[in-house]
Amino acid sequence: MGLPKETHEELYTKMVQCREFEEKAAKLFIQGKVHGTAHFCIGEEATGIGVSSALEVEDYILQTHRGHNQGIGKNMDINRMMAEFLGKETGYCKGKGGCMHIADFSVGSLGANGVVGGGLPIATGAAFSQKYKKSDNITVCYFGDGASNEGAFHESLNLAAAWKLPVLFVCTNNLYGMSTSVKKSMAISDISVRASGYGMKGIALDGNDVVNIYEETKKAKKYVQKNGPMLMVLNTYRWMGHSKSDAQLYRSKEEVNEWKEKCPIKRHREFLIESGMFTAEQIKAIDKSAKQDIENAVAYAEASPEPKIEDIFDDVYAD
Amino acid sequence: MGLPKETHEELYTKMVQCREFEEKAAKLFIQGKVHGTAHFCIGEEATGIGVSSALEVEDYILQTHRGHNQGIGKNMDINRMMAEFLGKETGYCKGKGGCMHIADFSVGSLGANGVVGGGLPIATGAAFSQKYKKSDNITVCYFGDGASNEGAFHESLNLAAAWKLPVLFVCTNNLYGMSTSVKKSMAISDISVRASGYGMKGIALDGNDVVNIYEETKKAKKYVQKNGPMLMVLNTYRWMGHSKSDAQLYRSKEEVNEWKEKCPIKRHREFLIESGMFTAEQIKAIDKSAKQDIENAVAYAEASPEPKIEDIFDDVYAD
Amino acid sequence: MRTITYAQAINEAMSEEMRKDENIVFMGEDIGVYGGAFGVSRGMFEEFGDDRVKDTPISELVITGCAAGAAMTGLRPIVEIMFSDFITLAMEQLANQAAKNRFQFGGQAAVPMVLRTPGGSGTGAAEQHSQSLEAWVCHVPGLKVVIPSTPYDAKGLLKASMLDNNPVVFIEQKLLYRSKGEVPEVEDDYIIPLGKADIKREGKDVTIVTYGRMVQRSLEVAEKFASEGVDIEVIDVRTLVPLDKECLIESAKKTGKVLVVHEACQTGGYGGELASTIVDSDAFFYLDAPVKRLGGLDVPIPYNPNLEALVVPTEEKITAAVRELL
Amino acid sequence: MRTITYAQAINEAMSEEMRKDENIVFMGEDIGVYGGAFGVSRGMFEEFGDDRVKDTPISELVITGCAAGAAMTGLRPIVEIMFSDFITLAMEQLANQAAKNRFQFGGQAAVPMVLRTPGGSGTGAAEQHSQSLEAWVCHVPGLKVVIPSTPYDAKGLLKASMLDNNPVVFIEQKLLYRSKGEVPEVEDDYIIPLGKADIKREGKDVTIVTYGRMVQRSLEVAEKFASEGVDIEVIDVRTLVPLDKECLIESAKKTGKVLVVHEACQTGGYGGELASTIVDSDAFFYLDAPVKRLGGLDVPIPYNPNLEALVVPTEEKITAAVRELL
Ligand SMILES: Cc1ncc(C[n+]2csc(CCOP(=O)(O)OP(=O)(O)O)c2C)c(N)n1
Ligand SMILES: Cc1ncc(C[n+]2csc(CCOP(=O)(O)OP(=O)(O)O)c2C)c(N)n1
Ligand SMILES: [Mg+2]
Ligand SMILES: [Mg+2]
Repeated sequence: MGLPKETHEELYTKMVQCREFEEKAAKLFIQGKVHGTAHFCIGEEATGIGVSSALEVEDYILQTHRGHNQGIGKNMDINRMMAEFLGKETGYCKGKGGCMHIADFSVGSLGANGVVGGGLPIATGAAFSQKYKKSDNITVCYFGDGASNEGAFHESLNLAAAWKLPVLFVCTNNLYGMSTSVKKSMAISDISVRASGYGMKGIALDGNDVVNIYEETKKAKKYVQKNGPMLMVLNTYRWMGHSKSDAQLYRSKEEVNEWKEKCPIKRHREFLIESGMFTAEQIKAIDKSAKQDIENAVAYAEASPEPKIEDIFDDVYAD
Repeated sequence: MGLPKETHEELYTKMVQCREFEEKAAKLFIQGKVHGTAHFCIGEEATGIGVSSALEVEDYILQTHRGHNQGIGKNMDINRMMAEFLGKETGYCKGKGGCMHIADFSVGSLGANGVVGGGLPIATGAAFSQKYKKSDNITVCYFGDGASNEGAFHESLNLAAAWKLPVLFVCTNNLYGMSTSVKKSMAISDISVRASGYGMKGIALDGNDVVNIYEETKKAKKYVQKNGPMLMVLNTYRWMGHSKSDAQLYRSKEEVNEWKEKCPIKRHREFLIESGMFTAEQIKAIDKSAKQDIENAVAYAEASPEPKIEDIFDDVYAD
Repeated sequence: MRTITYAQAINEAMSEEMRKDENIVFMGEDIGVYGGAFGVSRGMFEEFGDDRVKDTPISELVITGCAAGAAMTGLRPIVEIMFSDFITLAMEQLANQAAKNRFQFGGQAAVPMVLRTPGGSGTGAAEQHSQSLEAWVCHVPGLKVVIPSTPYDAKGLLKASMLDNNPVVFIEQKLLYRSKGEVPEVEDDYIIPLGKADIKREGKDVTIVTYGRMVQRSLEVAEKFASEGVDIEVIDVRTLVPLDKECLIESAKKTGKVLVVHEACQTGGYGGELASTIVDSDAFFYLDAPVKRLGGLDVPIPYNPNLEALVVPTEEKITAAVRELL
Repeated sequence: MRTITYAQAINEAMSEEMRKDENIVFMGEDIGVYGGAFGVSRGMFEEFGDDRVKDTPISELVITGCAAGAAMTGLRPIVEIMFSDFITLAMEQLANQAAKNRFQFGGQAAVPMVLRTPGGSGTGAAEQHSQSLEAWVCHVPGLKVVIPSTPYDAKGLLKASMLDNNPVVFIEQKLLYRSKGEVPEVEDDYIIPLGKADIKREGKDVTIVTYGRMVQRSLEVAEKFASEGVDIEVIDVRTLVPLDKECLIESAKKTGKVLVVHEACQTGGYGGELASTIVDSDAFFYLDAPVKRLGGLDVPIPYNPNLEALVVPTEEKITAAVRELL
């Protein structure tokens, strides 16, 4: 029993949008149009898109610094994402946060985080609210392999388990925390085993298989609603450097190329065509329109005003 | 192949000394001779005494707030412990630390800690030194069930495992962190399972069996020297309240009484007599002499001078 | 008016507001049946149950973040950190998340939470259980910081903190928990707005600017000076952030002589902010003497009770400092 | 003299001392092949190997404590925290353990470690990667705190920090890493003792007391004023703890007008300490104007580059503040 065609299309479209978004963003960097930093998830699109797309708007997500896919999956507005990336007033954070802090409370994104592991405790609180209000919704907390070595990971999983909070902990294991291989940062190879230390269920999935991730998230949501937290590890790979400036001396070209072969977008595209669900032309049309979405987003962002220094004290405190 | 008689005697004597020490300390509190707080390990003597006694002087230990047994096991001077408890200049910390901070670097105790989980990171550093200097010695890090929920636990076990540091992590599981039952603070019942999240070996032992703890520590030391860190959980029970003032509403008298039946000292005493190793009279003599040791310690402490305010800036900084 | 303790005042503020607002939840280590390390929450677990009064694992970082996350999603949590020394473990969630989430998300979030924690020395609990770390949190935009000195203030300020839509760090004074004072009858609900200092004693010769446990001590010194004909004004800052600068400045203008007193060790303490606020205002032109600061000695808090008592400002030290100004 | 960058100076200080003393080890996130987030340690992994230059997991609390534990047992570790914002995660081990272990163990321990971390804004990394949190660590007895403003100072002060037997928090300035300056030839080993401020420019009309990135900016302002005939003295505090009070006080006596400048947000910043130190000394009687403070605005550091540049003291703001004093 496969997914409906629209879902396949949605997953594919979002992945392409995400890829285009980041490739464009990388270009804007090179053109010197952006001050600051960004972390691209190219090659990992299936993770955040597969998971976030399986959620409802009332489900919360906590994003990471490498979270464009997580946000696009949750139906964030690409225009406002791009505007935030360019630091404009129309951006999600009025230009004050940048892409490490994009958030859209209206679609359930409680924000990306610049602190590795910083979202984990917040996620327990969001899930606490849901449980307290007897909502059926869940919170998805994204974080990386590197983050799983932070104390925040431990305390958050333990609290969530002790209190049976409805959190799905999603670890994007892309094999590196910045330059540091998981082989050096931990003495285990399957991060999902950590779940057992909390009496929690843990699973590990192919992080490049968007369809399976989507389906497993649907199942996981049901599980979490009923039983409390669960850990889902998505094994994947980051194609680009960690951030803007990364000579990538810590890994080989061969390793990168091997993973490029496993491109999640290519894989889904081939599946869609080979299964006969879409023609190559239809796919091309989607690709083109996604590209156009991004061009539009850039145009929107570039046309948007800069935030004003007079407004700087806005939002430091709520009234 | 049992332990030599002297070892049995040593273990027994230290346990009795520890019990006497704390019973006396509790009395001093009631007499109003002590300002501050203390945490007694009555009922848990076998843990710290079994483990610490199995170590060499060059092995390090990191003690907890409930660590008189850990220190006495490591051959700390009871006089100076008592003097510190009474805040005297002859105390281990010159009266500046109190019994939450007793330390004796000369016997390898790198100090007790007032912060739950505070010793865990320090232990990794001590073991790092040992490994760096290619010493054969190990570091033992004591902590409680409650501490195992701190981020420090996670980061420390992970780092030790990743770097194969010679640390034996010893968790004294007395079923409560202050008033909070392990049943409420975590969703697991066997804390030793947490080891697997770090690719580490974990074992759980009866925490009231001093002989077995001693023997297992000897084995664990060999294991750690060769393979890196290990987690040893000692299941036991605290008879007294958490600290001075504790109405103990969170547990039943029956539960406490059940555990009193399992007194580690009584158990070892019976074993020593029943095995014919010692006569009842010999045991009584040991008991008496231990009591005397404590009386002497109190006399020493009481006769000792108070620290002087003029010296207050000493030891804030090293030269 | 009734006479209750500082601890009771805090308990009442929490309990009364919790009765009114279901969205208030309370979490912390051993706050349930145990009633909190200092007995502040005794009876609350029994009244509100374990849905709303939640004993947590010993995990300061996540309980602070859990409160922040709950606050961002519609609840109004109170979190208790058992000793303020352990905010060292929670600073990331407090300073990087709770304090900044509204600003860095462009106003999308509000984080209405109160972090309650006892500060100060005097209980013989030594270096790691006796610190006064208010200066750290005062230096984090996005946080408000309150330190009450009486039961009346404690109750009124805690209510204001609970009704505030921002993260408020509410630092209680261990040594005041059992101190007693008058508060209105239960029916006479009141709040004390944040950002207002309180002149605890009017005077015209010298101003002492202080807060927390040092307020009472300063008042005692003031009484003694009164018999000498020296009239000391004692200002209780109460809300460290936002600071009632006007009150400090006006008083300095009136007396021309200012002493700032706090228990926290002097170097880097909030006294620097208080003193500088006065000096960098037109009050400068009214000053007849240097603005003096008297903080704790720059040492960790020692265990021995004599030493412990002597490392913080004593009546003798405050008196001597006032004399230097005269 | 040679001309090298601030980052290079730091690298040299570490490398040269590591060649001399086997007990120095260096740990931190991505300091190995990657060379550190700002490239400071490039080449060190290759020279010293992974026994001495250790990439750690992302675990700020334990790596700080690991350094403290190693320091207590005979090594002299350097630990790098990638951004000073993340000392929020390490404060427990830094403030409660490393800083206090000597004192609370009655002198049995020494904790000779250096915690290096970059502070400051200006890289577009926004709220959680741009803070200046020196005030926190300055308020912890047992720690020393250094912030160098030039390659020369960075090298000499880092060596002194590495040779010190106490935990030293060495806060580097991100925006200065690529700035260049003169340092002695490699053969001419030198250290700059902790606790000595440096008068970066002598002057007689106004004193600017500052440190870190704001030193250069203050010097530029001073040069502009020189053409107006206003002669500004610029003091680079360099070592925040222990503080060279004498130098500040003498200068204030000389000029009678003092402006304190730092990038950290003003409320609760170390500027309060600096200003109060001057005011609570006999320099008070020489002051011709209020001691002014100019810190960053009390807001988190925003992402947008224009806003980011305007929330910290700019040349314009410094100039205006000086004019207020004249
Ligand atoms: C607490 C903290 N430490 C360090 C950093 C710097 N940093 C940013 S991303 C990163 C690597 C994170 O690794 P991982 O969690 O695996 O996520 P990935 O970047 O691989 O997606 C590091 C070290 C940070 N932002 N926060
Ligand atoms: C970081 C921290 N949080 C809270 C406390 C207060 N406290 C002291 S001991 C204790 C309970 C510790 O439980 P556990 O680790 O099981 O040790 P036990 O007391 O049972 O020996 C608590 C909460 C503390 N000292 N440090
Ligand atoms: Mg990763
Ligand atoms: Mg316990």
